[in-house]
Amino acid sequence: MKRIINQTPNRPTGLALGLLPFVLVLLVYMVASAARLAENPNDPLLPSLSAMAEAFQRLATEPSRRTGELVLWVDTAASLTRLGLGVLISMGMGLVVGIFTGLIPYVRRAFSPFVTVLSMIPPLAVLPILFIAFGVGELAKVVLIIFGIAPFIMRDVQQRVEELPTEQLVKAQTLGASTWQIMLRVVLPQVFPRLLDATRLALGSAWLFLIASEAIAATEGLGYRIFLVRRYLDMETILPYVAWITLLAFLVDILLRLINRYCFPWYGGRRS
Amino acid sequence: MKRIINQTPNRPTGLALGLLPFVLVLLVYMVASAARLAENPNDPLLPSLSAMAEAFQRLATEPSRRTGELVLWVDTAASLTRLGLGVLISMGMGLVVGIFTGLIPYVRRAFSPFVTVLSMIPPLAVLPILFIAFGVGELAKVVLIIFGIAPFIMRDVQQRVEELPTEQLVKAQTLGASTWQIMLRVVLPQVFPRLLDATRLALGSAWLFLIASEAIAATEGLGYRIFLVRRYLDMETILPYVAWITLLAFLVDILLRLINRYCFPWYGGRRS
Amino acid sequence: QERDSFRIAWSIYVGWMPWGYGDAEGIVQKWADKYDIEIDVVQINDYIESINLYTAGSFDGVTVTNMDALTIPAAGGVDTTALIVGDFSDGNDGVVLKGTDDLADIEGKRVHLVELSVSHYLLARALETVGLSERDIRVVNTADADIVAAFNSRDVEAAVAWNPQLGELRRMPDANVVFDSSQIPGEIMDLLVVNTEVLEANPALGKALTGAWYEIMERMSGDDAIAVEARTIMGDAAGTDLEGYEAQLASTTMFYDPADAVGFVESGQPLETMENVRQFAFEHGLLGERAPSPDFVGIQFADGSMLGSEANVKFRFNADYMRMARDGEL
Amino acid sequence: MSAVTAKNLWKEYGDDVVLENINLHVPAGEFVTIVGASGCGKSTFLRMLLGEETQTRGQLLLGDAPMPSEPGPDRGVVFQKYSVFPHLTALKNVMVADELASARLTGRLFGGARRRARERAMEMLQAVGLDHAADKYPSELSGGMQQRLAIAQALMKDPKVLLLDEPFGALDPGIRKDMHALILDLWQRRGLTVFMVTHDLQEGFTLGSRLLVFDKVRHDPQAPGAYGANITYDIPLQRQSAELYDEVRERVGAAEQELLKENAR
Amino acid sequence: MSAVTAKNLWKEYGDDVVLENINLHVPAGEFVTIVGASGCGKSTFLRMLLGEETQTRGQLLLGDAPMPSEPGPDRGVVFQKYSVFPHLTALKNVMVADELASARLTGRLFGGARRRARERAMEMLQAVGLDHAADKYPSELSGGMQQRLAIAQALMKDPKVLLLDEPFGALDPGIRKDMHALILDLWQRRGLTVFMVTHDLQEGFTLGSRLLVFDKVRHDPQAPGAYGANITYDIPLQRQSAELYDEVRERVGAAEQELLKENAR
Ligand SMILES: Nc1ncnc2c1ncn2[C@@H]1O[C@H](COP(=O)(O)OP(=O)(O)OP(=O)(O)O)[C@@H](O)[C@H]1O
Ligand SMILES: Nc1ncnc2c1ncn2[C@@H]1O[C@H](COP(=O)(O)OP(=O)(O)OP(=O)(O)O)[C@@H](O)[C@H]1O
Ligand SMILES: [Mg+2]
Ligand SMILES: [Mg+2]
Repeated sequence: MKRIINQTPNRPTGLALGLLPFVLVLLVYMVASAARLAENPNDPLLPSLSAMAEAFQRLATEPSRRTGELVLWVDTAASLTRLGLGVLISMGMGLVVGIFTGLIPYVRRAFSPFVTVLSMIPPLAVLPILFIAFGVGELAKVVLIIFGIAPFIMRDVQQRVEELPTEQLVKAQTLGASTWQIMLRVVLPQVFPRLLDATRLALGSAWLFLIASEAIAATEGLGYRIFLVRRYLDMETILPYVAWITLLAFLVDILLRLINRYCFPWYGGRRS
Repeated sequence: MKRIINQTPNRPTGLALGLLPFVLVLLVYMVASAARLAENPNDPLLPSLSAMAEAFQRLATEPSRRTGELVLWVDTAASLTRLGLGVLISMGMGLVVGIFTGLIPYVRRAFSPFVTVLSMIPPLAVLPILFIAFGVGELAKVVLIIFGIAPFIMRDVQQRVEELPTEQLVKAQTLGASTWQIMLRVVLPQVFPRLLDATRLALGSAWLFLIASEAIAATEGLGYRIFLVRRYLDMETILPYVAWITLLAFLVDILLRLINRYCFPWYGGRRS
Repeated sequence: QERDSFRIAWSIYVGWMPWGYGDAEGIVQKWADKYDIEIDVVQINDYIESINLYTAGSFDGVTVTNMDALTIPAAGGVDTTALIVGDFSDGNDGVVLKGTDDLADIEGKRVHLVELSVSHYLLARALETVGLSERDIRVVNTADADIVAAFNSRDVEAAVAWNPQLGELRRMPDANVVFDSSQIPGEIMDLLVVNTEVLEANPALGKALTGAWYEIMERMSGDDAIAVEARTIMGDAAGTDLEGYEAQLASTTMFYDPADAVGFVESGQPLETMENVRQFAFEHGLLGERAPSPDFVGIQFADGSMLGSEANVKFRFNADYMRMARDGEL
Repeated sequence: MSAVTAKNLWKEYGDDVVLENINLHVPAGEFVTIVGASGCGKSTFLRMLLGEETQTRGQLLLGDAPMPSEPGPDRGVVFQKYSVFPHLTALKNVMVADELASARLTGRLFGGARRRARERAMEMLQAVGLDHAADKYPSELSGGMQQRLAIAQALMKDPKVLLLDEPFGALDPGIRKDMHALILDLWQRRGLTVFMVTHDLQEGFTLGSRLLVFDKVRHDPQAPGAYGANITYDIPLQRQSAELYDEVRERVGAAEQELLKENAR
Repeated sequence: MSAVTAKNLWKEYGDDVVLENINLHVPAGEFVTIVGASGCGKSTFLRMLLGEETQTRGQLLLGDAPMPSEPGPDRGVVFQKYSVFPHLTALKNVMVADELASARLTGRLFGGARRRARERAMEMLQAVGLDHAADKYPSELSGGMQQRLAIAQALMKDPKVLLLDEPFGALDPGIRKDMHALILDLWQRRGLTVFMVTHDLQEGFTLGSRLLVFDKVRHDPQAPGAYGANITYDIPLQRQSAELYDEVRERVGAAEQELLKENAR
């Protein structure tokens, strides 16, 4: 018998193994749900799979009684818009601040400690200030996301810039490049794929802040819906919504990976 | 004139530059606060620095009328206990799961996709479910932290294990090591400092989940207090608490760095 | 089935602070000992979460308003009995507008409130009085803890809130309370509800809770030193002080005397109120998507009268225990 | 006694043929050096000798038995990089071999057993000239010292076969010569069978007792993976190994001094 | 015409003296190779020639003027690693020199100017034998090809001085010899002044027209940083460079073939 670290499953076994935990969780859920529903058919806590599928279909295809909108799509559009805006602006800020602090010693000394402290402040705790400064509309939600992830991206980009071999910067200078040209032609293009990696890492937090901000003041959005229907323990809606958000998060992650793969063929990629 | 990337400030200039943004923010705050207070001396939104200092001192040194406890310290102890428990358990789980999925192909195939999906679920959205499943005691709060950061740590540890050069594993086998011995003597000690790095990265989220869970069900804790007085917009308490949390987060981060530096002298460290 | 250990959840609100006080001062303990049971009184920060936990079976009883008792546990199939009607809101909930004192000006505004809560219900009742409907405004769901901060923002012009937030809103310059619950007295009741099955199997639980409650009531009412101290402690626990807490009490009609509570419950008012509430709840989908009509959930009143489905009675008003308290039989 | 025998050995990855019909017989005690173009399969062959990879056709024998299907203590190995454990000091890197053998469960020794393992390890460090650096971590050692350590570690289990994959590829020329002296010395004294892959033809010629050149005989420009490499030269290096050893030792010591003297003004 | 002159040059980092009282005069057109123990300050000296570091005492002249205090287009450089830009193809890595010069703001050229820069870059690639790999990214090139690219890039600005810090240190011996031929060829044809640091004494002797050995003359075991390195040997390598070039070219081509033939059975 080989040591177990030297044993590799073949493809079909590997696939089956990968599916196993999902199937198990599903089974456990079905058993638990059936048991609870047998006791109290109105029990809202663990709805049956079919009830959830129905609820999801209703949300996706039937106009809401109250507003006449297709709830799921309205929520998804609203949330993705906020997330997209917040993340894009954070990326822009991260890129600019990160490149400047990473490349120019004077700027680094001035802003790097400040950004570090900024990144340690728990954004949820300063919500009232954000409200007062930015209102309670879309802006505040986007700002919460920015406040939550931009400092992280800034620091990450700064580190990536600092990691660029000095050799490259010296080489650029021996080719006559000015500071501005070094930024534009040496640093920026090399940092871009790393920015996408940092963004992928930050996306988990971005979703959290999105949901938190939608829980606090909103009229639509995925987080809004979950926290609204939580009021009557409507797990038929919550669980499919959680699955849907997870799926969306997954797709965004894959999208970013693909962009990196196809736009920056020279980039080996950072693991994670 | 040298290019600006070739210019470095000397030490005192560097220090002064680093302080500058903090001083500026403080000044802006003081001006804004004074302006608002001049308009309405009872305005709660931007209390004066002295009012905040007073409030903080009161919380830290005067026993509460109701319980006779020193509020700040009770809150801090409660929060740090939860955070510590949640983070330690997450580290333990991350270490075990990460090492197994990273080292043993069969286990990797079985659990890696599951952990990936798990890490994409936004924990705030499943908050209600967690409270129902784990009650409202300390357990639920700790579980929320675990749910929030353990999958991340697991994935990070797994990647670090996979990054170990195959050469080392082969070498260990040529020295007669069994799978178990490889785990114990080759993988575990090398992964430990990386685990601390991953934990440092995850701490921001851990604080977030701690505050979120304390907001929902607790009778003391830093997040609880902020949430409680938020109803009155008591910024005199909120702002010092935010500063205090930021300071604590900073200290924990430094502590982890120091542990890595002194316990693992052979470890160069991952930037970030 | 018979048990001897129970868990009750409460959350921070003017009418429920006595539970925290009674727990800390050992009054609940004393009454539980008297009936030879154990009662664990747990504070939950988030009101909705406390109800959810009760519905999910983590608690045997919870402090809740009449409307939420109907829409969450009852609609969720948990047979729920209102054991104690502690008070009704008499100005504790209100609609606040900036820059105007005329409710009719609310038309076309974005109104910030905790959606689908008693605030929402209050707004609906307020709109009726000026001939408007919900279609004439836009409701923005806003977390109760953040409503004060949100109202400070320039783009928020209208909000509905309960105390203590309402008090904070009222204090802000330019803010006017244009409608409050004193204009619909008795419609927003603050209850202690318990699981019906548990109560039927364990009458001792009902007796101990009711006994404790009215002992606390006796202690906190009046102007003697003990009462002032009790109210100070409650104010502190609510994150305010004696003055702030008394201001909140002023807009609450507490039933310090069990006789008043019995009288209220046995009057026709609860039925009338619940009729409004269930219509509202149905219109807003609060009874669940599968509820075909407001009659889906049956409601039984203290005098035996009924609303809705008799086959699916899930919410009951019960005056038996308060009556025992009135008659000194506990 | 024959150490390693390959009979009609093939190695394919999917459709890519890496090694094609290798036949080889290496008696115990030989020092085989292997050269060949980059990517032609030298490391693959070494990995098969390690047991990390299995042939797709043919036979590979260690002694008279089939090659074990995973690495084991009878075949030591030194890679170009990453051969030593960065988290252990030099001494512990060597001691670990004994610890793993004696403590199956904890992989650690205590008390007297530990002292004995420590002594044995110190002796081995001495043999490779690292006794003064016993308490240093690999990152504190120079490249040459790290490779010495890797060799010491590989020899702790007294392997019959020692496999070296470009062990000196990352070292400076001067240090490389010291290492040659060391490895020849150990080979001599311990009667090892050595397989060493190198990129340096010169090294291949001067160091081994037998040189193998791996190369593709056939090429298909349309399908570069269609044909695998074979042994195109198998050159016995006609020297008595003891003599060779002395010779090399001398050359290593003298060469640099001479160069300097000759050219100095 | 003198290319580089050092007069009583010192370099200290805080209390650590790295270079101590260096005096040197290098006429234009010399090929200076620099050897010395690890950490003795060879790279530091090269960084001073680059303008990355400034002397703490003494004078360093480029031509007759003080050395500029930062790197510039009059001194080209090739490092052991990271010399080329990984995100640009080989062609663009070379073109970028012209682009930076002509487009101060955008660093990019368009239309005709771009075409001309492209042609110039292709010529340079051809000169280093990389024209067939113009559209490959550095990661797709072998180590030797990457260094060729780095050299091509460094020569685009027609620098008077070319600085090389162990440029071939990471290459295989065979490839290294090709690189020697290339660099000698370019040195000859372009009349460059070359400073090249190397760890390979042999390389230092055969390649340059002058060899400098850096070493510490004084040692204080208590304070290893107390004394710096100086030039302990300054050896003019007495060969006509054209001859040398031919000689080396021949040796490189022939050596391996001969070895193989001699030893084959
Ligand atoms: N696990 C694998 N899967 C598929 N192909 C592989 C694998 N390992 C090696 N190869 C291929 O086998 C061929 C030989 O690789 P190998 O590493 O043995 O070459 P090498 O002679 O050691 O080269 P180098 O001198 O560069 O070290 C290469 O074409 C490589 O791409
Ligand atoms: N920025 C710096 N600050 C402090 N000390 C430095 C700095 N740069 C180099 N040194 C020190 O100067 C000495 C010379 O370093 P340098 O890199 O020039 O050596 P080297 O001769 O190039 O060595 P190698 O052959 O290993 O490349 C070393 O002791 C090094 O620690
Ligand atoms: Mg190889
Ligand atoms: Mg150097």
